Amino acid sequence: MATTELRTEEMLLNVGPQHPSTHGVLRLVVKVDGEIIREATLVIGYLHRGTEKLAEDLQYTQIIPYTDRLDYLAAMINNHAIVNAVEQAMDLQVPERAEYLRVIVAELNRIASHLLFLGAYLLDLGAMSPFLYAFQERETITQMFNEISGARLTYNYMRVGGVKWDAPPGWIDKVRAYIPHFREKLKMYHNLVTGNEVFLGRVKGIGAYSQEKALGYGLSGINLRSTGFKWDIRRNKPYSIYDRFDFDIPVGKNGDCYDRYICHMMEMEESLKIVEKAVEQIQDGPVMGKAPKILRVPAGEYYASVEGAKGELGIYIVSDGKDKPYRFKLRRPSFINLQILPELMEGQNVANMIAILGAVDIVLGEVDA
Amino acid sequence: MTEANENKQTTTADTEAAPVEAADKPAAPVKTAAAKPAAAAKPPVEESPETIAKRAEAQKRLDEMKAILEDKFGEGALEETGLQKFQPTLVIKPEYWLPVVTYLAHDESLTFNYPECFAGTDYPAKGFIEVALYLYSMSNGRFITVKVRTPRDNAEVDSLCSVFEGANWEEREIYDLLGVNFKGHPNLVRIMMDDDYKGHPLRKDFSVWEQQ
Amino acid sequence: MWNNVLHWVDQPFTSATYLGMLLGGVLTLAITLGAVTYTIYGERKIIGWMQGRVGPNRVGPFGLMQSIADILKLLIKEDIVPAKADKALFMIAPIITYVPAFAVLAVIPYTFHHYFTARLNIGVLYYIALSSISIIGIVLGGWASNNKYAIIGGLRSAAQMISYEIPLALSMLGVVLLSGSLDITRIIEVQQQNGLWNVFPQILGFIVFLIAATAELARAPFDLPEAESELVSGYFTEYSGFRFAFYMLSEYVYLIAMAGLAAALFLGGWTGPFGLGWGWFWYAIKSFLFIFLMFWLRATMPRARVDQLMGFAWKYLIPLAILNLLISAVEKLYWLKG
Amino acid sequence: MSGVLGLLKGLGVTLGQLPKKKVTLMYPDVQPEWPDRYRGVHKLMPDLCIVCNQCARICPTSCISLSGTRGEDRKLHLETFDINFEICILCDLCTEVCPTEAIQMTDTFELAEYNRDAIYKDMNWLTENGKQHALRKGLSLESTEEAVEQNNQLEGNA
Repeated sequence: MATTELRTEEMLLNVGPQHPSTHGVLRLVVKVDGEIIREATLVIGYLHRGTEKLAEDLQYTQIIPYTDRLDYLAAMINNHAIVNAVEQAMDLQVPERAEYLRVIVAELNRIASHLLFLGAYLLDLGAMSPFLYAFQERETITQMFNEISGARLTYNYMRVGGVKWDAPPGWIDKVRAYIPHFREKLKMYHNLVTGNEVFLGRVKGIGAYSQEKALGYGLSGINLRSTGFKWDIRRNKPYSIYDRFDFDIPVGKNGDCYDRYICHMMEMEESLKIVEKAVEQIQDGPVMGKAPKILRVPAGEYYASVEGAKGELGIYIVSDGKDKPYRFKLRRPSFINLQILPELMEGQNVANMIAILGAVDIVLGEVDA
Repeated sequence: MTEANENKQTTTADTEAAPVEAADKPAAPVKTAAAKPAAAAKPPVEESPETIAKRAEAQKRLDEMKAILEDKFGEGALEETGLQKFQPTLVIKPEYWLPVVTYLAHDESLTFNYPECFAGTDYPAKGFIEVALYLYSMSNGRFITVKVRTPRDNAEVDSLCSVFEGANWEEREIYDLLGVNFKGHPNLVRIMMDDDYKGHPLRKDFSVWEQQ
Repeated sequence: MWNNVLHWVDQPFTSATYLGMLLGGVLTLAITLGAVTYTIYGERKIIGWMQGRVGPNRVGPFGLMQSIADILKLLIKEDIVPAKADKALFMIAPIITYVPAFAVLAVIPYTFHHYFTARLNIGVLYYIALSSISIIGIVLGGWASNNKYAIIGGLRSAAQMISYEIPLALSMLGVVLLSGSLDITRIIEVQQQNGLWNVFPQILGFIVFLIAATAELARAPFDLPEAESELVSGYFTEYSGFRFAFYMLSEYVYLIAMAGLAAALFLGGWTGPFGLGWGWFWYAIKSFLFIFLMFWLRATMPRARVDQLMGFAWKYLIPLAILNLLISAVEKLYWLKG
Repeated sequence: MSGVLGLLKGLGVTLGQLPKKKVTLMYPDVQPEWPDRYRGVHKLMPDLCIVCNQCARICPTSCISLSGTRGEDRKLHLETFDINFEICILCDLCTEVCPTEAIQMTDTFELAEYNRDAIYKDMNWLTENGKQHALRKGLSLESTEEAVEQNNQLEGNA
């Protein structure tokens, strides 16, 4: 008997751009040895629309609808990012009520985005129901946004200097009533998912990375916080009126998929707290401040960021004093967070690949811009 | 807003290249620098004391950083310094780009270990492409912008992949959209556009019609 | 004459019994297909309800014709065979999977009288032996498709089903030991005589059986072979039309057969409470409970990972099943002497 | 043991949902109810348009094209007005800048057509869409001024 080793062959598996769980049009080329991944390469750009180039030919107001289409799951926060950047550059004052409305919609949108993460992630892991439960709640938020902004996904709600519309009558009460309702639902999600042994087995200790690694990769948002690093733009570089609210920044410990999951869940609670405070404090008043009709950012370079649903969403504007930006660069958190994937996937099996990819929580609209 | 930008302004205006040697000059008094561009747009706005204090603080930081870097790398390392709004900005000479950023990231008293934003901008009027890197120091909570300039034809900058892993895709994006070659990059291929795409879309002289 | 047709199993081979066999086969197939159709419908409805949806509701009243429409659609679809596939194997694989799935139904005693089913004195063995043939069809289908997802799915299911057959068989052994027979009808009769369903003395065995059966049927949380978020559709990624329908059918036929087996081995088969008649009715109820459990699990559970799954079978289930066998032996000695 | 408890809790959640009220909207039979601000397909009131071209200029995707002629009263009158819904993103900027509110959004959202040309909508279609919208919302069609007023009230920004 020859005692030669069993000859195995590596196989090149092309996952995506059309694949059930690549969250859009991400393409992964993985070299697998059986089920173990030896090397993973990411191919992106299938959804590249050249937003940065387009923005160079657009006035600042016209860019706002384009930002809706970056992270289309949290378009309010994208709106907030650009209006915040332009306002900071132009030193514009925003009326109180507008600030409160912005914070309310942004935090509700964060909840909606995290809900989608919860649903989609569990769907990736093979559980169907959380997806539909999450969408039921997301639908309520979407409906509220529909009432205030007239759209369900691409809100185009904020304007430089304020917001487009005041809240319709009764809207604030609806938000107020939603908070206790959603707290109940969060408990339900915890019952359904967090205690599930099969789920824990899939996510605990999977895809862990260290704090140094996360910083070196420039990760932000929950991907950075899951390693235990307390870094939240709302707290560390306060913008809008976030310094008026008292909220915790949930952090993880090990930087694994479980920590990322639990941070999402806890952040929903914190966002709820902010919304609760905001609907308490909101006063009547104008929603649009004094802003010139044609916005001209003074010449110079500006960078301002907000805490997006996926991480630090930054806007870098180079202006030459005209009504259109000279250069408009978006620091897209999904794009930067995605980079760490190949490293995490090495040596994992195919099932973990999906678990890791889902936990990083990316939106391809934002990755490809 | 400050001198660096002011210089850009003037150079854009008279299109003549030759970036002014800002590093040699002391930073201009804060107040006048701030007032000038504002005056161009609309009547000067009354600045609040906080803004002035904040700007003075930023200027102090900038001078500090400048001193540290000049001390370490000599006077020639910096091309220009200035404030953008409240952000200390240092333009570094291409040959010092990699060592300066490595030093900023790894030096124990500085530890600018978090790359926040990586952006490239094309300035055809001034004849260079600028790569800006926003750095944050997690240990002492400071922000800084470092920049490097490279001529438009045959644009080349040292890659920062050895310092920040996260620079990899950002540099690929800048290469793809602006055509800057990053020396020492492990995998410098297009990231957004097709592999056989010609031209670099974010360059100001790019035209879609030339594609066909 | 009719006696011969209905009770063909116990009669000598004549034209009447032959007719009975033929009729029985066709009728069982028709009933099974009907049951599968409405199992699929039921699954979609129940899971839909659990998720706040209404489920199928377009075709026919309450969407009752939905599954029939789906099957019709599958049957009239173009039969696509990938160019690089191994054609012969690709075509034959679904049949290899389906035939044993249907054949195992022969020993499931829906009623005491065994209309159209066989009273086999090695029924349990027959079930286990035949059901393992299906794995060959699945692996072949995965391999012959010449698709990477399909081959991973095929190999996963081979590993999974072979692993879980052991605890499944071991958990049945406890029941066999208690009743002293491999004949499924006899097993039910013993339960009837004792007035005690096997689920009580065999509670550990029942749990092992449930878990192993879920894995054997490749249903959530053990639906790895077709894990759609990883492997698109696993071994039948490349299948379409009626070949796909064959795979689907065998999956659901197995579900029904396994439900019947669970009802027979652990839940007293056709015996109703208080000695009530209507054996087939109680049998249907018990089978439905098992099927409902599968749907319920599917609505709740995420999917396990492949290495966890294998580890679970070998590290926990098999030792547990062996422990159960030991307990059964003790019970047989001191408690249930019948 | 806690693991089993966790599983049972999860099973309890799904079972608890079984009898709850379903949330599915039976779409083609039951139409969704859109709020008054809903940004659907535009409607146009040609009498109000002063051909100032502001909508065409603000449009981020340049999907609006219009032309007008100077009438006897020395005012511009609308002659053609087209919106290319292939590229329109329904962002509502055009209605925001319109000084006379000649163009507004309705709650029409079904735009599916069999060819691309068909979703290039002209003035007549947009006006007709406005009439349909008014019928659905119970708005008066008597005068255009009244219609504008009513629309403003609906949107809560009167």
